[in-house]
Amino acid sequence: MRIELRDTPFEPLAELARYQDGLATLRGRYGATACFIGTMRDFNEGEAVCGMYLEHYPGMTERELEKLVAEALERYGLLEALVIHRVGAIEPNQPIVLVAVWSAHRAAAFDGCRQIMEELKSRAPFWKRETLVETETSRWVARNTPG
Amino acid sequence: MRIELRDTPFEPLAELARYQDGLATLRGRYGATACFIGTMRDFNEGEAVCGMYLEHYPGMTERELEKLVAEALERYGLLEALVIHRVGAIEPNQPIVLVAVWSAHRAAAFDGCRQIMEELKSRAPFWKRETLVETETSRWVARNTPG
Amino acid sequence: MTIKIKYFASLREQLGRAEDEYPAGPGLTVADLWTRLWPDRPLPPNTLAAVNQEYADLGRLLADGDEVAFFPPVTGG
Amino acid sequence: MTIKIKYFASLREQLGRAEDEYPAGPGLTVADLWTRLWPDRPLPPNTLAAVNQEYADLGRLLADGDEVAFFPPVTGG
Repeated sequence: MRIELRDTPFEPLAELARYQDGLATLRGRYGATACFIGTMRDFNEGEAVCGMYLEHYPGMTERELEKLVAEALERYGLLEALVIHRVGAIEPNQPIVLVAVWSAHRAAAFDGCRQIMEELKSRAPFWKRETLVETETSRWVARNTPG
Repeated sequence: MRIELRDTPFEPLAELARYQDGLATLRGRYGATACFIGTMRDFNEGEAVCGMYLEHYPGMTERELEKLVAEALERYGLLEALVIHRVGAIEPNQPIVLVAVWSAHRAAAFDGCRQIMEELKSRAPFWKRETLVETETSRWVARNTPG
Repeated sequence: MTIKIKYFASLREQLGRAEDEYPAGPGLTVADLWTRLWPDRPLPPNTLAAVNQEYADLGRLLADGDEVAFFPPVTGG
Repeated sequence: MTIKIKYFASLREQLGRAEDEYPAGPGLTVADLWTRLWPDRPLPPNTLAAVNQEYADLGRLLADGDEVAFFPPVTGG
């Protein structure tokens, strides 16, 4: 498994392709790949948003991600997992997070990918501060909505 | 939405990237992309498999896919969907199906992507015939397992 | 003035043919059509039917020009 | 012989500081630590705590060298 934090924009599909190319020993063993990409929208809670800053807790964020991905691998018997998450300044339409998992069968892939996203949303120490278009002020996002 | 059948190998991540590049009017509106890629394994029901042939019902297969994707778009309020499915001769480790959906929020994306796959598995007229390594004979896959 | 019939996958192989034609007639259902075509062969369990490329019950009444298909459970994806 | 404290996000801004230090002592819990550092400020509701980069209860006993963090609900992904 690989967990990465990035402080500059990344291309989820290119990352995914590159990572999968490296999974030579799994060729022919995985029948299912599920992935999720979270992208910054230009609106939130009814207001236009023009920018975001993602704060994190260096050290703990990586540890928590590693734990929650390992839990999903174990629970669903996944073969592999990749998580990339942005930190720092983000603009609308830029990717925030990529989660991808590989497994023999589809149910495990769907369940595992979703569990990683839900656990990431509820446990991984990231905090979003978004800048509103109208007032040019920024506000902390209060909490994640349940999935 | 786009539904495609392909009789030659395709690259799901490149297709996905290309399709998403064309979604200019959705930029900033989607916060969630969920995708699933089904890949041919080199084993099934405990036996080594070296090849597969995917038969379909030209006309009905496309119609059924269009219906089931439209149902998911409607039910979950998805913004867009892309489905590509192979037909013809397939080798282990080659992609069989790509499903990708775009939505504002993650729950709809996860649910919609999964519903499309489950409906496709249970309704879309495709039939797999796989060739076994040991006996060099081929057999029809009897039925899809529930997801 | 005919109905066109298609068979797919393992059913096509068991029957040894991919297509048939049969004269349309009043009151003919999908089940009737099978029995007329294959009087010595009960419809295999789990066989699915479609009329004009949409899933149909075996009791569905057929009309001139309909395309009927019989096939085993689907295994795509 | 100290405990290192970190604050994040909106809590960091409300407090006007990102880090603190406090002398370790016997029987000191995470909740005690907050009260000693901020006697006039009750811990904001929903505040989360971590000790040595793992989530911890407020009743968790602290030891010399521990790193304690206080932060609001997380909003990543």
